[in-house]
Amino acid sequence: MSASNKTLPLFPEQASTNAAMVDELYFFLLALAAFFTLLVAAMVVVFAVKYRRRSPDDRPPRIHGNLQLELVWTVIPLLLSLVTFYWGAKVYFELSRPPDNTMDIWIVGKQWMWKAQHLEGVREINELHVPVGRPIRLTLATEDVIHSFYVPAFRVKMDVVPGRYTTMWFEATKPGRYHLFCAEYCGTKHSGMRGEIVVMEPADYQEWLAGGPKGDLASQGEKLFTELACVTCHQAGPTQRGPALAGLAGKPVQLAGGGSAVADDNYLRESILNPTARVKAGYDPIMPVFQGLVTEEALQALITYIKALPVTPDNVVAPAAAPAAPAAESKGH
Amino acid sequence: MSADTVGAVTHAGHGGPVGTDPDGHHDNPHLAHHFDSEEQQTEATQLGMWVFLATEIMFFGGVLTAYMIYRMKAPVPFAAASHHLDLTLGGLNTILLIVSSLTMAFAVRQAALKDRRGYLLNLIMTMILGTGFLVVKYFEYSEKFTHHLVPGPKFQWANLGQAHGAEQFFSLYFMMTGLHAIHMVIGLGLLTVILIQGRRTTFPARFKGRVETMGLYWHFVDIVWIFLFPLLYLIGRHYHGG
Amino acid sequence: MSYHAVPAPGQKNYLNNGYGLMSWLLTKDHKRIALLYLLSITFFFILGGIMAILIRYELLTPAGDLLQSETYNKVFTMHGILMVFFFLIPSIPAVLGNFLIPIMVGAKDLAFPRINLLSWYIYVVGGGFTLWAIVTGGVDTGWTFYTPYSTVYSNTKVMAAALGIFISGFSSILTGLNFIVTIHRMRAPGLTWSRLPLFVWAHYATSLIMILGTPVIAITILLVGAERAFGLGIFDPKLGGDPVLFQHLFWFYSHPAVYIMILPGMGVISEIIACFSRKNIFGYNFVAASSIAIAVLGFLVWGHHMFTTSQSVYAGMAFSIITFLVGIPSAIKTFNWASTMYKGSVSFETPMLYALGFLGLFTIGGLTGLFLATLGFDIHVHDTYFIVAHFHYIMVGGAMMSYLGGLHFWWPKISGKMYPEAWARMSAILVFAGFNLTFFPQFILGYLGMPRRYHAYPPEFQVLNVLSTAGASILALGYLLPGFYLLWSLKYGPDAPKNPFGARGLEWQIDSPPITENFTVTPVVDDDTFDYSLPEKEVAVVR
Amino acid sequence: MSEHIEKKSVYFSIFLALMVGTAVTVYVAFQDLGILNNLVMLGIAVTKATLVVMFFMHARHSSQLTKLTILASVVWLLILFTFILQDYLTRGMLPYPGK
Ligand code: HEA
Ligand code: HEA
Ligand code: HEC
Ligand code: CUA
Ligand SMILES: [Cu+2]
Repeated sequence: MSASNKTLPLFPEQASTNAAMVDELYFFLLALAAFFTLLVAAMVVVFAVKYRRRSPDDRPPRIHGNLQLELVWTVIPLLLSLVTFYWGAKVYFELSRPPDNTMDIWIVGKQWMWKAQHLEGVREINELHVPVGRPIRLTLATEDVIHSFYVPAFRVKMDVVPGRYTTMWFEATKPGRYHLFCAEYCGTKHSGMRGEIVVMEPADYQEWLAGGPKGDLASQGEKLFTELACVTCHQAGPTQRGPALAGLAGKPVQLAGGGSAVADDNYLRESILNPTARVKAGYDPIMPVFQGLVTEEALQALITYIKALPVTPDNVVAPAAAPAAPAAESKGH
Repeated sequence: MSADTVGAVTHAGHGGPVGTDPDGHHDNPHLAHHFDSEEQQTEATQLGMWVFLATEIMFFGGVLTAYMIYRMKAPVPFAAASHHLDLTLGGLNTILLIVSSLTMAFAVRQAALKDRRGYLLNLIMTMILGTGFLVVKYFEYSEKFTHHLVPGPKFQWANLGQAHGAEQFFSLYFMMTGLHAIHMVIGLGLLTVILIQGRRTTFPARFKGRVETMGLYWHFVDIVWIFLFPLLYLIGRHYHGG
Repeated sequence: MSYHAVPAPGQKNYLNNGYGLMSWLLTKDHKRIALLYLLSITFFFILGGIMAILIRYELLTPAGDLLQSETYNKVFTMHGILMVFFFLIPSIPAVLGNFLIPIMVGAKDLAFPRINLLSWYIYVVGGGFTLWAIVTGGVDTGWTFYTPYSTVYSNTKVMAAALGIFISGFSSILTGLNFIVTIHRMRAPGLTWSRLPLFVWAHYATSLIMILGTPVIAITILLVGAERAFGLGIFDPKLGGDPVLFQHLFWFYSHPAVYIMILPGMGVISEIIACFSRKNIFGYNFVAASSIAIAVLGFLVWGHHMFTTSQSVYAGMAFSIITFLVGIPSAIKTFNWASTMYKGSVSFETPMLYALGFLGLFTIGGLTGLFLATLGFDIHVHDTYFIVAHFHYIMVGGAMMSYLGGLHFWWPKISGKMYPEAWARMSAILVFAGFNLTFFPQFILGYLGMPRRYHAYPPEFQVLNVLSTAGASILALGYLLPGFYLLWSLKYGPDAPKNPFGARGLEWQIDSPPITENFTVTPVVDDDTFDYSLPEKEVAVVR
Repeated sequence: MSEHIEKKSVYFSIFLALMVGTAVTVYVAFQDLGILNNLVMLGIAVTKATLVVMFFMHARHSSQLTKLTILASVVWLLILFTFILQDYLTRGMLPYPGK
């Protein structure tokens, strides 16, 4: 077990770049709280002792209040609050914004287990192997209810919400095994929906990966793309009735009926599962609904494949599309 | 906050002169024992109704929010589904309700003038119009049943791609109009009470106040429909997608 | 002095004005209705408390061996539902508020006595549904009813429990409506807004929330129910529904609802501290206005429960900063309370002990609330025991303490009997000690990362859990005692004088217990009526 | 509470305005005005509601307190709308799914 074996632990292990940041904030908050708690306690104790009732007939004079004091204890907490807010927001932004060079992993939660899918094709359950010192981005989905992916040693947590993808990221700093908890109540075995994050040295990680099956995720997606007959409509040819998909990822899309959207993972997801909710401008809403027909895993493969499609001059999505394929998402690791 | 800086008593309604009431009882049979005056009582009742209407606004507000968000997320299926509502029936109902609001306003007015005949006539008109609304609604609903537009396992929608959005639209449609209809039924019940009481009243202030209070409720239900009609039946009519 | 006068025995009062079940069940007297509420919320508190004990004993060991996980989930769900909706929300408003507000404003009753009785019946029916849900199998959704678990996946009695909460919501709305109209329309001559007891101000603010917030939970629960019962698709992601929208609607009410739970308590504390310091509250205007500020700002912060739920980052920031702002009025109140003791004449009867306990625990609970409002910090501790500790510090350490304080403070008025002071002090101290032992370790557990709603946990968390369980046992004892000695005092306690604590305010000028009409003439008050620095000013209230 | 009695003609004019408003709304619904469509329709609905509140419900002659109550309920409704919208409208402003 990762967390210390002390009988009375008081502080969690720090094992990610974020952890230190969050802990600093924690100490600041503790200091702030200690200060105000002691202040209030001191006021109460001092006044209680000093002005205790000495005779039943005490009748102290009336004091209406004091405007200066009121201002003091309005303004000082206000300023401190603003500082705290700013600090908290900064950390939050860091936690929310993955760096550019992340390694991507797909996660699916279901009652009551975690499934991880590496782009290289390896799959695991209730365990997640990652290399140390490399920012990892997780794209999370759920098959049923809301779950929450929580790694205390990394100080990160993100809910997994049905109907769409959410993301989170971390960079582990110490090899070891760390708790993975489901933090959002999800039914009977919520407390059993636990696992472990195994942080390894990069070389060990490569070795571990190599022990997995052959065939990366994008090529699995390619197979599905044919099996599910996506090709009929999405490949240049006589039957093409839908837009070309290469280079689509990350680009803005004009929608029928006005408005636009960015083709992120969630857009791709919706476009496949429930395509006519938002229809691309210039196309008829004829694409069939795939909700219920593709599993979360298949969807991961399809999206990975679409994002990895090579951009060639004749299948570019829009004239404006930049020639460069989306860097991080392209296959071949 | 010393005593002098504070002006006279604010608008608190403490009716009659103080102390004129040595036994703590009053002779007015229309006055509940804990009020000092009829005026205070009427004011309290009406304030109570307005406050209650504030809760009603928030109540409908919740489902309106859901409607707004989902409509934003899936405008096309929602517009398509909205085309399946019967504009004629919806329009007819709108007119019925507006007229009933007019007659209700007159009922209140005639009660204030102590014109029993006018009061009863207008009240009955209001109730007939309200019932008419519900009858029309009944036909609208049953039409939805026969066309499999009721959400659930029997729901059918030709364009599969939009089936989900459409089902969601009809879920919200039934929720919103259903709640509205329940409010209509409650309103009719309340009107029945003041109809019966109106047959033999002498129109004391308390009764007039009660009629006005019931009127407030009825008008509120009308206002809800004033919003539901365009939101459900009209938005996106001009758009011919799907 | 007149306030030592004990009413002649056998005199008519609200308690002996009519006997028999019907004289209670059909009463329109706000004081009797308050007692009806007192009985029913105590019942639900005991039930909720038994659930709490089950939770704590289950968590004694890491393995989860006392209860099955299904059972455990039902137990904490019912604990949350009972404690929040059937105990704490109605506690101070429906018992003390109901009893005192008409008296404090110099009225004979609330504006709508019949509606008042109706609201108790509604509460009972709502409670009945909830009990029925428990008896026929229980609910396991957590008190937050998050979709889609509650609409699609849970196969427990969600409908019955939701219906219970839906129904009891109307009770809360009607109570709030009654208070608002009463406070606006029924104040005695001379009772201006700037003289209004702070208890009444606090209830005014509470009522605003009840009125404007409760309908939203009602409709939300209705939507969940419709989805579950008729298969309507509103939050169901399969139809494009958004579970996060449910959370928005739920917290639109449930965050303001936490202020429904604390504001009345703040009102109680204002009265108690003033009385036992023999000083009018320091900065009355600020304390009064901050109640309203809390009520209003409290509606703008609900998204702080959703920082990790994929709400947009920008929405998170907006909610975070407003959450910090809503802490300011609480800070103002806290410092004004403490300053009230300055140059006062402080004595330490039981209500004051509770009030001082409140000050400390509310401060800790409130400040840890600010921790949670801090975005970067909340990500780590959201849905861990840190949250559990935060809200118990406020709800048990704050609201519950103020409720007990208020109950002791006005017990002589309500029952006409004095409670045994020594016992009461002892139990106040037990509660304080037991409370801290129960919930302080949970802060540490939370930061260590122990998720809430866990029926089994990794073994390294055990020691802290054992401490917590030990504390809960002491706490239970502390709560048991008042049950006994308050009942005992009904029969054996000495008769209470009109004003046993030398307090100011109209309620202390009438008999203990009051007559059914409260006043025989409408009282006329002025500033001196409430002034602690002057000898008590008699207002003509009874002839 | 006022003993103010409106003239019949006032009620009839309001009624007329409501009917005309309804007719205009239906007419507008079938014109393509882009985003204006919804704005006009909702604008008319708000106007109609205001007329009903002011005249049929006598808010015009009611106490300040009643007016305050009405105002508060509208403001709170807007709080509900805008604070939920501010989440939905700012979603996707950071280019990471679910942020
Ligand atoms: C009575 C109930 C009550 C009250 C009054 C409060 C008050 C506050 N709460 Fe709490 N809260 C709950 C009950 C309550 N809460 C519950 C039940 C939950 C969990 C729900 C669930 O998920 O099941 C919760 C959860 C909760 C969360 C969500 C955490 C999460 O799930 O991740 C947050 C986040 O911001 C929060 C913040 C606050 C804040 C800032 C206050 C503020 O109002 C506190 C203000 C008080 C003070 C600030 C102290 C006094 C001030 C001073 C001594 C001066 C110094 C002050 C400054 C420097 C500003 N609370
Ligand atoms: C008013 C609100 C309130 C109150 C008073 C309490 C009181 C207590 N609560 Fe609770 N609690 C909540 C509101 C409240 N709680 C909520 C909203 C949740 C979240 C639920 C959810 O996640 O959905 C929660 C969750 C919660 C948990 C977390 C469960 C989990 O996440 O897995 C725990 C764990 O320790 C706990 C403990 C306690 C304890 C020990 C008390 C003690 O203070 C109780 C002590 C009282 C008594 C023991 C009763 C008095 C005794 C008698 C009358 C005699 C009979 C008793 C015996 C058999 C001994 N509560
Ligand atoms: C019947 C033809 C058809 C089939 C089969 C089909 N699509 Fe489509 N698809 C379309 C059309 C037409 C559009 C454009 C209209 C729209 O957005 O719905 C589209 C749009 C899309 C988009 C959004 C593209 C954009 O630029 O916005 C994606 C992604 C997509 N399809 C993926 C797939 C996948 C993956 C499959 C197979 C599992 C598939 N499609 C099967 C016709 C089809
Ligand atoms: Cu999955 Cu909790
Ligand atoms: Cu909150």
